[in-house]
Amino acid sequence: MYEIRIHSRGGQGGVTAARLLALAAFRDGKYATACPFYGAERRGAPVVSFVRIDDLPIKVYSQIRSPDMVVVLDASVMDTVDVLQGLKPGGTVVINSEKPHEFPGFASYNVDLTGIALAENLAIAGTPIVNTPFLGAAAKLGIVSVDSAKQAIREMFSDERNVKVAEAAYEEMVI
Amino acid sequence: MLTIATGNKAVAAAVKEAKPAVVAAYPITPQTEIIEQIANYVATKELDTEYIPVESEHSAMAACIGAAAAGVRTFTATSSHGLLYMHEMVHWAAGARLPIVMANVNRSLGPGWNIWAEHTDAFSQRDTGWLQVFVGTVQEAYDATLMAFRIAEDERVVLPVMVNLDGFSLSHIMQSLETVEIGDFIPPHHLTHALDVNNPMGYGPMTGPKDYFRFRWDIERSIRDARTVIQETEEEFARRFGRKYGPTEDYRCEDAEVVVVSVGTLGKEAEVAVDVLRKEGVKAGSMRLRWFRPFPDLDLKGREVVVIDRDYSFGFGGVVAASIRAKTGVECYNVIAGLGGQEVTYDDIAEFVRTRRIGEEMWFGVSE
Amino acid sequence: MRERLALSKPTRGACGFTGTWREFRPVVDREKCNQCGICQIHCPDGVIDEELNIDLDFCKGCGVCANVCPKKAIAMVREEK
Amino acid sequence: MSTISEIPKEEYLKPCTAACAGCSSSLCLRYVLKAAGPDTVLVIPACCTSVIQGMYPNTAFNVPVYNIAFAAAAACASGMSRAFRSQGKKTNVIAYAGDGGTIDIGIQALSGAFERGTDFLYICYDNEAYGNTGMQRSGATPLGALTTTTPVGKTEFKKDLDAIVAAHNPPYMATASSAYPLDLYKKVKKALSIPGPKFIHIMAPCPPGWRYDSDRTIEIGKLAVKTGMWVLWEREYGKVTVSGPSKTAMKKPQPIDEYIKAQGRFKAATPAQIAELQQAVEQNIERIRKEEEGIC
Repeated sequence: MYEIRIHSRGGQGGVTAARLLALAAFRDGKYATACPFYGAERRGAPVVSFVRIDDLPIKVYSQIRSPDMVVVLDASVMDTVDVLQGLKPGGTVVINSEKPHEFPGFASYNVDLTGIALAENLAIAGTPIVNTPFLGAAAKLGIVSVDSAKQAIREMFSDERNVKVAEAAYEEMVI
Repeated sequence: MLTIATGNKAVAAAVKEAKPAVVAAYPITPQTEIIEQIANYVATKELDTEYIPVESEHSAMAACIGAAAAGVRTFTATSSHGLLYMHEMVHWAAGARLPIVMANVNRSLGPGWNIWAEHTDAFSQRDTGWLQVFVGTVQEAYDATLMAFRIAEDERVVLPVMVNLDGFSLSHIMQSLETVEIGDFIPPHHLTHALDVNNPMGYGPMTGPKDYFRFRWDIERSIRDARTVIQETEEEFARRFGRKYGPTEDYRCEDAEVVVVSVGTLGKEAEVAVDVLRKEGVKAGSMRLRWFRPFPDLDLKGREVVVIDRDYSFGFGGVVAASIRAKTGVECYNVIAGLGGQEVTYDDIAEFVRTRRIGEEMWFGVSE
Repeated sequence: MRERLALSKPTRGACGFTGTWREFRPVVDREKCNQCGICQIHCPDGVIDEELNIDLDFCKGCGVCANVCPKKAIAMVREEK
Repeated sequence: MSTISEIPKEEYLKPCTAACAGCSSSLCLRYVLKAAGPDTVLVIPACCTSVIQGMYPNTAFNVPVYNIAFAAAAACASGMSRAFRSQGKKTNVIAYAGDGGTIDIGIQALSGAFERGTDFLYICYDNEAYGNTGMQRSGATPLGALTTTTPVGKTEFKKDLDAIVAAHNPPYMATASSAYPLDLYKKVKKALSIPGPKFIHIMAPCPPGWRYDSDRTIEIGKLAVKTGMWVLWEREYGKVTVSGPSKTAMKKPQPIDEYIKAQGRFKAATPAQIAELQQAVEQNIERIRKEEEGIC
């Protein structure tokens, strides 16, 4: 079972990122669950959501304690949240950032999802959409296939720019 | 069709398939997504229903009662305080013998405010005359909602059915969902005592003790008959759609020496705990209680039983444990866990089994 | 078929012969009565018919008819019990 | 005003209800049902009418009656109306509730049903207390009145239900009185000819509760109108019209003393309270006059 924890801020679409990723994995023919940790979140507050992907049905409902991958959709949450908590040794960190971040013992990747969204003028109520471009990054890392990533985005959003930003993130992220 | 959906969306999708003529509901976290989705179906004309956005849960159930009395299929959804606010009408719906279907997204009760999963809300309605089923997966939320309409409306039952799913841990999780075309699985709605202006009668008037008693007995008789109807419905569902359900979901119970009994999503997590324990050589099994009313016959004789209650009856004990003791005479280790959305992992459940003390009660994370 | 719910049927005398409640009986003086029908309109229980006959099986003896009669043609006479 | 000849002869209350002798509510129901006809369902919350229909297995009411919990009449009627309309039925849905079930415990459901534009008629028969349970104070009980829970007389004014309902701007609302059954008949007829939520507030004197002899039920009701304690009017699509009996009364209302003295429930009312009631009557008349003239 591959377990992913997504850190974001309320209103940034972290929950939707989890749902998109689960849907894409599901379209790859795998079992997947996406599970937001809901509190009384408000816009701007740090939030987490979870994705589990497996070849067998998933019976675990509790929160992910030791993820294989951590996704940080807003680098500023790292100021207050230990995003590496429980991350498996050798695990993966993906950060929405223009610059690389070093985490000894972990594989770290960065991609400017915000910049990609802004280039397409893709924003809701002034907040750049980073979850659909994130799916491109997830595809680049082989978590889901490119085709399923695009299909998942199209199932949830009608605006084709969402696919375009995912493609852009796929191209931009260096692995 | 195979898709991925939250528990809430699955319930709404089942409602769309069952086509109630009236849906009256009031939003409450974490149920809101169900009625938002139904409102969307109505707006996009995917569902032809009279959607009544009422001003309270008391009115939601009252409106369903009025509509059901007029002879149509009705649905509502609620949670927690909403369920408690409609409590009077929950009794009334069963007493009036109206086959209303309601989804209840299980959530704790304030104060303090807490929006996460707990079963005390539903168990506090156990004496209302409603049938109550608890589900463990998104798929089951969908399937149970479909079956609820058929069971409720069966002439041998004619009682309302409450489909319970855990707040957030099931209502908001995304899992795979296979939707079906029900065809004639749910027969056309027909209520023999629907309002008829050509045959005027007084519905539920003042009734003396002798007759009142007789009508109460008829509720009990019907809810006993419901066992047969549930079984037939679940068998027919399996024949048509390939998914089999029963009064409990048993996992590796055949040769189990210790059985974990639980309700809702904890029951799925318990299956993982059983796998862990089996690897350690413990002959463990999991029994997830699906139907709570009518309460099923449980075969627990000669086994050690660990009951996890995500609820509590103050001054008494866990509701499920108390029910099992009363119905089976079997003692158990009663773990109170998961209240207010407390995290309970399969490792925790395995530990409950390893450290079991039959006859005792333990509040997980609170009492040692 | 089982009766699931208390369903009551419209019945004459559903609440018994309410005429027995009466302490005073309305007696119409046909000489004074001008057949205006005001008593019939205002009878709370509708026990006065078109011909202004009072159904004493059900008349509760409230006296409204006597009170509203513009001709004072109805007297309330004590029932002998 | 309607004339006697146009009132249907059909009676939908079989002899006899279990109402108290001289009960104005059963008189009102006679005319409500004459106006509504047989294609009607009554929705009845806990109130005197839950008892006066009779006990299972018999009922004196010859239309379907749906009994429902105290706070739930308007919501139940809401669901019922939508269900009937979805089946293509034009059946009149009439919630018939007392003042307690309307003004106090039922007001949330009433407000919701009116806000949603439910196609139904809500009738509040107002005997200014919880009559069914032996006269406890309600929000409709007037200042100075004795009830079993206001043993020295109520110290607050009656709640202005009509202003609350009017705030929902229903297409039709009216006040009526059991003392003017033909006026009531006409108003129910008109209400049922209009789609959407309609409201009729009937003053319904109660012999045991108001402590007067049962034969005076009509007389007391008329006194209320003649003194201006109760004003008969209609509000159709926002336009207020004072009804016939109140037109005369409003020109030169009788002092309220006669109305007050006729009832035992006011025997503890102080002269100051009676003066306050008189003042309130005058203000109310003035307000309705202005509303009718379109000034406010």
